[in-house]
Amino acid sequence: MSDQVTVTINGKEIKVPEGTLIIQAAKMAGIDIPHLCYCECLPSTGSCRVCLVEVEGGKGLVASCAQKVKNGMVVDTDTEKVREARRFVLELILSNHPGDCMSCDKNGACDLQKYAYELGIEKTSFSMKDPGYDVDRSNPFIERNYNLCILCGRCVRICKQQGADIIDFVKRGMVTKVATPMDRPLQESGCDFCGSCLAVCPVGALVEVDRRFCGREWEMKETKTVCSYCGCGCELVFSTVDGQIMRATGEVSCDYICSKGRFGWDFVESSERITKPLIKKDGVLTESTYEEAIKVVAERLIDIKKKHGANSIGGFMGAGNTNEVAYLFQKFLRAGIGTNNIDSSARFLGFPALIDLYEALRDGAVVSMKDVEEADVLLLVNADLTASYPRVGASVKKAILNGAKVVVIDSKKTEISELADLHIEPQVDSEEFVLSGILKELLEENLHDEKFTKKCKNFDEFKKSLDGLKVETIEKETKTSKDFLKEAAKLYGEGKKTIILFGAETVSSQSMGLIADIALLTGRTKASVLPCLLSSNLRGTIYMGALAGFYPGARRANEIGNDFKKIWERDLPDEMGLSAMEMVENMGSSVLGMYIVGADPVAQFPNSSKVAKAFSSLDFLVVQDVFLTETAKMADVVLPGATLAESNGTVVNLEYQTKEVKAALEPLAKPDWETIADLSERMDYTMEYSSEKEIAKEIKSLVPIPKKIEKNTYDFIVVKPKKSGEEPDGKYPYALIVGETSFGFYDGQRTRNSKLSILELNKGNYAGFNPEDAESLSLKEGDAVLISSRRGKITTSVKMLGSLPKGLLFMPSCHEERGVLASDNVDSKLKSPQHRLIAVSVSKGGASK
Amino acid sequence: MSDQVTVTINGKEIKVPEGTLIIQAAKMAGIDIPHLCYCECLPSTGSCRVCLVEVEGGKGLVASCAQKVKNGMVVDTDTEKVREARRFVLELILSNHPGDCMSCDKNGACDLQKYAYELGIEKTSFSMKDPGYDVDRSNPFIERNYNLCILCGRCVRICKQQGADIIDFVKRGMVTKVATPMDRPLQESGCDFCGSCLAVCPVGALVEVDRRFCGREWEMKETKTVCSYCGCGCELVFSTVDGQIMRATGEVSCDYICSKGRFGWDFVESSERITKPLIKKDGVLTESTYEEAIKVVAERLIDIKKKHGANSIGGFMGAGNTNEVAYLFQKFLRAGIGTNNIDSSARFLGFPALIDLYEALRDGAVVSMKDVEEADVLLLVNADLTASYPRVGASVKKAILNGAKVVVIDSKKTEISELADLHIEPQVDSEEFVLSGILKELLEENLHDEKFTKKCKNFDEFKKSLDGLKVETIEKETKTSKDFLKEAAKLYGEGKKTIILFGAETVSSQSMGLIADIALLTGRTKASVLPCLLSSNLRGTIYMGALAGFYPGARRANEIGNDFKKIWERDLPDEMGLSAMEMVENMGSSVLGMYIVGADPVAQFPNSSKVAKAFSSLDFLVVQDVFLTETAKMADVVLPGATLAESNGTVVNLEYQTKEVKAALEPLAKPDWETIADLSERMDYTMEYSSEKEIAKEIKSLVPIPKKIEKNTYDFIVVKPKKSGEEPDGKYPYALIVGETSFGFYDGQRTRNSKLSILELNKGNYAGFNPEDAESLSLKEGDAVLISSRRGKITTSVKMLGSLPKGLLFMPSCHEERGVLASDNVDSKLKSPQHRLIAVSVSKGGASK
Amino acid sequence: MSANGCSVMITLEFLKGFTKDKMCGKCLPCMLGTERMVDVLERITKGEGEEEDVVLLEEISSHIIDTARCKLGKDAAVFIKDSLSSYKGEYEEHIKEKHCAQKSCEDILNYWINPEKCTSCGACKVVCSEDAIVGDKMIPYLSDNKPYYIKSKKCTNCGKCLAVCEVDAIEIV
Amino acid sequence: MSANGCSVMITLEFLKGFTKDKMCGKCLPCMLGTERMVDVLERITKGEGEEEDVVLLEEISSHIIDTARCKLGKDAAVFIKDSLSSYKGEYEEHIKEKHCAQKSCEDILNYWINPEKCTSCGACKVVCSEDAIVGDKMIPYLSDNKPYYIKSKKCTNCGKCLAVCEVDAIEIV
Repeated sequence: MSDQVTVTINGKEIKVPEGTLIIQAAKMAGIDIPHLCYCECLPSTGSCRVCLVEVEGGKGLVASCAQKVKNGMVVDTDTEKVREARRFVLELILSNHPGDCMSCDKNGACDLQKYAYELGIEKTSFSMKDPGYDVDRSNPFIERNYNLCILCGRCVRICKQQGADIIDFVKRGMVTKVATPMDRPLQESGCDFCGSCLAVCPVGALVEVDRRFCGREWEMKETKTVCSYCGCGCELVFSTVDGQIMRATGEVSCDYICSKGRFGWDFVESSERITKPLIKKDGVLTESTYEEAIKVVAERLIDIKKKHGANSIGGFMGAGNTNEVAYLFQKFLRAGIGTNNIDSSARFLGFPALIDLYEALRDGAVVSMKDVEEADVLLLVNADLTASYPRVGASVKKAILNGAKVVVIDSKKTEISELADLHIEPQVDSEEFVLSGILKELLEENLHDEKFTKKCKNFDEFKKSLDGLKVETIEKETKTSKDFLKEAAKLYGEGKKTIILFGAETVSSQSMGLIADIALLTGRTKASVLPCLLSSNLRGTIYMGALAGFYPGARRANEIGNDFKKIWERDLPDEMGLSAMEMVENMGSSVLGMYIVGADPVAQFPNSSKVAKAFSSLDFLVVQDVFLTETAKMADVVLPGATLAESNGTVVNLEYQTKEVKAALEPLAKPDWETIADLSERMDYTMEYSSEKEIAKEIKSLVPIPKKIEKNTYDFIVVKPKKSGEEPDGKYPYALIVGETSFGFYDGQRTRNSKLSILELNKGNYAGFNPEDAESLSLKEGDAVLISSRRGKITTSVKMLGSLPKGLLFMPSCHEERGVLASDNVDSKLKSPQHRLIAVSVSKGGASK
Repeated sequence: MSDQVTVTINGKEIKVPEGTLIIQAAKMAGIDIPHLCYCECLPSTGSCRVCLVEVEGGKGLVASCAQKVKNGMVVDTDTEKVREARRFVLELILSNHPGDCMSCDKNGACDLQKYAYELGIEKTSFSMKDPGYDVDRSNPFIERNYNLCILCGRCVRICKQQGADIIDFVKRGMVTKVATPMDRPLQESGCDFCGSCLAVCPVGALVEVDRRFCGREWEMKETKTVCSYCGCGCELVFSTVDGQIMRATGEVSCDYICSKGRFGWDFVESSERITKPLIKKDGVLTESTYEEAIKVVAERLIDIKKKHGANSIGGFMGAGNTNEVAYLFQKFLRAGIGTNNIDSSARFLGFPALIDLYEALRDGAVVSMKDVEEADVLLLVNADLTASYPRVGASVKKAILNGAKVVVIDSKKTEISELADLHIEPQVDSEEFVLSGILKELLEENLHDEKFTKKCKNFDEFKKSLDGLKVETIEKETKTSKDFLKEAAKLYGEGKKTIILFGAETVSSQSMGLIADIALLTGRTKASVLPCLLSSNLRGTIYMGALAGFYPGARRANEIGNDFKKIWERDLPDEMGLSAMEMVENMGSSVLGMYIVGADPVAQFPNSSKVAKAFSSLDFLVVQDVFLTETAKMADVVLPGATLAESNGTVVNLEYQTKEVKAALEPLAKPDWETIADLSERMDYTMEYSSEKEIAKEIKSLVPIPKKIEKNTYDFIVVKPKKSGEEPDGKYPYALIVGETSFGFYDGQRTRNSKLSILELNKGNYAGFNPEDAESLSLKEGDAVLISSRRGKITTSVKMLGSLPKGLLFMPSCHEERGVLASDNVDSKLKSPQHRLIAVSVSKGGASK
Repeated sequence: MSANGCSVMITLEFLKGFTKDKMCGKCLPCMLGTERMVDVLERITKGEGEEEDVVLLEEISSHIIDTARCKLGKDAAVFIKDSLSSYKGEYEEHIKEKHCAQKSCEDILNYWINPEKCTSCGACKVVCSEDAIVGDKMIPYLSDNKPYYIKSKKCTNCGKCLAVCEVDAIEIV
Repeated sequence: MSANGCSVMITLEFLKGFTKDKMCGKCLPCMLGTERMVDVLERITKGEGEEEDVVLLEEISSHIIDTARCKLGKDAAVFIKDSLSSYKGEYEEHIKEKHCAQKSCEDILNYWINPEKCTSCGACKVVCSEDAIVGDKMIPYLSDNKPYYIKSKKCTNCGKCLAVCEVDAIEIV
């Protein structure tokens, strides 16, 4: 703890740490000093002069946001002199603020207004000046009215700190203005639309477009819940008026939330939402009542079970539902239907990495985003953080501002790789060799923790295996000089607080092992890795047992005791249960009925034409979802689902923290758990819950809350590095990877139904080319192009991506036809598709969409 | 029920009663039509044109506040044409509204702002005009800024309807302004400061002075409770910011609340409040801790009881506490101490009338204020309604606007007598003769209900007694022609819905009997009278048994069964208990210890010098109150009390309705019930209540909620009219009455500590004289005058009161020395002082205060 | 001030008369709207009118016809509309050329001493309360004579000089 | 526009220079305050100043001295204060008499054609882009000659006529 000093503020004596700003010390003493340019999370500039105070013995007034306390300092924040100075500055600002609070949406939340009111300023005594700027209403996210701007510079500073750093003051004096380079609209300036500027603007200059004239500050109801996009699980506060979302913000104005969090919620209110159950009649999905739909589903499932046995039915769900829904869904299948055929998107989105990580290091190794911000060395493996898990990306940026060194391993350039100290750009799909190389260098440079490695039984075996791998092989496979690997090893090995970050869905099972080895070799068994997760409840979905082979609490399906039988009051099936791709394989033969919740296998699963064929051979398909997905279109019955913004319950984020989800809106349909429970009741398996809280209670009685368990003894993972994807060859000469983009998300279901989609070329339906590749193929931006793999072909648009190396193509994961090209080969152990790298051929032509 | 018509508004079909205005019909359909001049409780003027709508088939737009629905009418309230017209009108109004919402206290509650926002008006397209009026800040109640006035006329209309009718539009066109006659300040224009204008002003033209710059609309917390002044028990909503009251309003803006309700709450925040217990040490009241004070009181009371027996202790309380406090206080004395010596101000403030009324007619005869508004004939006996019970006064005014006939019996002029159809001004103190005369005339004119009177056993005896009273005697005693009595009898007898209103504390026991007789003679046993009560919980205090001779539930002290003993777990005393004046008589002899809660006997009781002497002879006096009253100054221990604004519980108003009291503020001290309970605990009589709700539960278990019980057989009250006051004679040639004034209240304890006091000459310390009397005594307004009665003399100021007849003097009840002159003669039956009329002599001189 | 034949001034005086006499003041659109039109017309007669002002007058009068409570206000608005369409040219002349052909709108006009007529008697300078007239009395045979002239920026067009000039040398231009 | 010896104009030009060159713009009181002073001074040089304007300038400069972040702004404010006290009379002349003795503040001044000097050549009328000059060319022996004059209310003091007049008949008064 730093040294304390004593200061007296308005007669109140308090002790604060040395180096505290006067304005902060006052806050600790419960005294708010008016301020406009100052913002807790940003560096002070002392420019607005509203926070002036008197310091005893000093001459003149002092900006309390710029001056630190000294021991024995006596401060007065509210003398007549201070008030007069403050009044002068506020009146000057008001003379340059030609707005009327009447119709300003910041009315009631405006700091300028608040301080003017508190000082009793009714009008400025100076002549009014109207800069006469045009209001920028050219994007549907942020309305920019610089006539109301008071030049406090908060937006400029926060854009530098956690945005894309695209705005700054331009010109001088009275014509000073905040602008993008060349004063272009935001959407043409590389803005990432995190909206941080919006959140810190103290006046009405920056306002959410969605809320303009839709409800005033005091009419808003606020609900704190969790974002439904990626696995960061950011806390969002939804402000609603009359049941309509007006805006989403962080809990505190400085909290970083990404474009999807801040602006991407509007899919919830999309007119494409399914609000009534649909039953297929004469081949056409027709609106029906909830009661009838439940009745039909129950009858058909009972019928199939009677004729073909419980194992002829399967269930599959997304990884974005609450724990309570995931738990209830698997309980319904296992105890209600009597089959272990239950799987989820978790299997496609990092389950292999998570299970390997757990085996190697246990959960104690997982850090928080706050830890990332405080680290001194970060090693990023295959993770385009700012696109895929933006909040983690923001934490890394903060770490960099704090002085952290960053090593990036990625075959393509990313926003973070551009800021990194070292960017290793290996040949695509050669990460395992890179990681093995780093391990070798760590040993060679004597950077390993000998005391620790001695305790590991298989260290010798591990070392021997590494010795067997030639440096030349590594250099050849990775097309990377070992000097870079040595530099990476030195940076990582010599760091004090080091963290390895990786995309759980983008690293191979073997890479995961090697990442664990790097941590182990340096004795970093605790707080050393952050697996980045794409889905809002990936870990919860696994932990709730919505995964073939695992019951709730990650209990293996063949090792469960009697407790499940007792509490569920049913005998339970003996089989391990079919995984997703196994179910697909058996559709039409042994699997005849499917129940899908919040997932779109037909579009998502690799080799989607084959998957669609399999689904069409089912006897009965019921889909419960918020949109009419490709899978839903094939269903016999479609039940409306609820979004996370309409749900209550819990989810677990990538920090392994459980977060509370609260409904900000009345659900358009029933909550998902109610639909499952009603169906179960109808099938004579009672599920009487009065609310999701009761489900949570049942879960708690069965399995402990997910917590970070630590391991006592560790073993190295002995790995022989290989390439896991499809290698390009003569027929399919290009490598294609699928990945996240800044404004698209996962299968695109949500972002496509959001205003965000305008920010992606063709709503994300494009393929990215290295400009040289494009040139050699005579392709120009926007051209139609035919891309073929061993599974199928699609026509899409060309986009130039300078971030790609030659020979590598990129397709957004939100591309509507992403499943067509991918391989459905599955990992024999974990049954997880290895669809990261796809060999494709490209030819110009086809009709561009 | 009136005929229904069907209308379609914005496509929505609804049925509404014929004669409904379009704007009202829309509201019934859940559609709010913007409006500024229209106000639900006021006649429409159709002047602002903001409520224009389209009516299908009609030509042009229609003001929906001025047009009634017709069957089959199709209305559109939100077409582009309507919006454009509305925008035009609003922009015109805005061009004449040179305020900035920034510092306007109506920001957030302003209708003009609301509609402008809803229509997206950011600025008026017309040139702005600033009338440049001076803002009237000359009174501490209402700030009037007519620059912001939009000339909607709501204030003008409501002032006519429920105020003093002192404002109107002056001048024409653009220089039109709302003003008092000659544009004088309100306080010089006869304004009664009911603040109704304030409540209906849709913009910031009229604002409470108290709230200016003290907190914005959305920062306010609202608490609905009951006014602590008179017995009307109006519901008040307190708006507080940071624990400070900003304003008091009615539940709905049109609700009438009087100046005391709206502005008189500030005594609660007076610096004169007692906030710490005081203990007399060496003759000086000294601040102490709560624990010590409770300990001292307990020890002294235990000591007195041990030495002199329980009956040497007595208790007295005001009639303004909650039911819960009243109940607990009498329980403490009866069960805790063991004495029935418990009495309250109720005995002085109408208990005799209430008990007589109950005997004669039961509670079923008591009407509500709403009934008054709907009556067609009202008979007022000795009740200066607008000064004493202003809400009743407002109801009578409303009745008059609705066409009711009013007969007033009062020796002096009142606001209502000026509006009445007949004002009988009898010789002072001769009401009993007037009422007897009316009875005679009712019989003579055959206006009695023969069918009913036949059922009354003693009708003949009653009639005989009346026959024995000569008309000449009546005319002589009342100095009133029998023609007036006949007219009164005819008006009352021929009325359809007739109500007799009287001041419970201003009519004699015999008058009460005669009032009952009038109702009986015309067969009006139900819903026929309204006893006006001065204290906020008079009836509740009586019903809770805080009255010698009565236990809770109005059970006679000598008739209680075992239930009290059982629930209170104590044996109870056998005596009836001493009434207030009896306790005073016995102080220093058999009564040695007193516990006073929320009352000031030394100043209030008649013949106060004698009372003060009696109190000074006590062994021990403890006073629990909010101010340091005359009695508290004599106390050995003073405990801080809580005001109603800081209390939770219930009270019963003059309509016999139970109303919920809720604390709008944290109490400055403990709630009164807690202090009583703590003291009781300390004296080994356990009172373990977690909140006032538990006390209420105990009360409920013992006695039924006060309800209106009806009687089956009725008897006339046979009365021989007499004069009950002190008759003026040679030595004391003037008659003096004590009564309420508009801005004073009761003992003045509260109003003296309120800004209201500036509205009364010398804070109410004056005597009123008929100008002719004053002239004959050579007295001018403000002169010092010496007034003597058989009890004592006081020096006070002269005020001219044209409302008084010659020979009658008036003294405000809030006069600090009101007790000095009054007679302490008590009614032998009810032990209630007969202090209405005092014979006094007057001489010029003495030092005026 | 007399309207003479200037349509703008006639309309302004009609409206002023309306607000003073006929207007009942019972509905806001008529009361506020006609006053706003007075503002606009005054602006025009002072040479401060802008082209949008004619549109504004059109709009206000149309809206008054739509929203006003009674016929009086509506009729007044109709009068304005008629004037606007019948005398479009005159409005334009006032607005664009800052000129009133009828010389009714004094505020647009300049007082000017015609040196051809001026006898340099100095009477005008004496009566000018704004000190807007400078110059010296004619002294015969002096070559550096300072003629009389009116500083228009100080002149308020009060007309006093006009009244005293015996040779009508002061002209309104 | 040149300041010559007019203290008001000198002060205005100093301040304008300050806002364009020295001012860093990093604190609002200096940035906004000096600009407001520019507004006030411009008003005064245009003859639109009011007596309170001097007080306003005093206040703003005092406040800037109290609240500004660095010495630059404070020094500028001190300069204004000094000018206000040293040249009080000149400020008053501009405000009360709408007159600039140094003839620096053109906007207060009137352009006037001195008929004694004017040769009625018409050159000025030709160059006037505001059509502010009327009159006819001299036709010898014609009695009803129309001399040239400037309609000040249309004149923008642009100076073109001044430049073309060969006999210096156009005077600033």
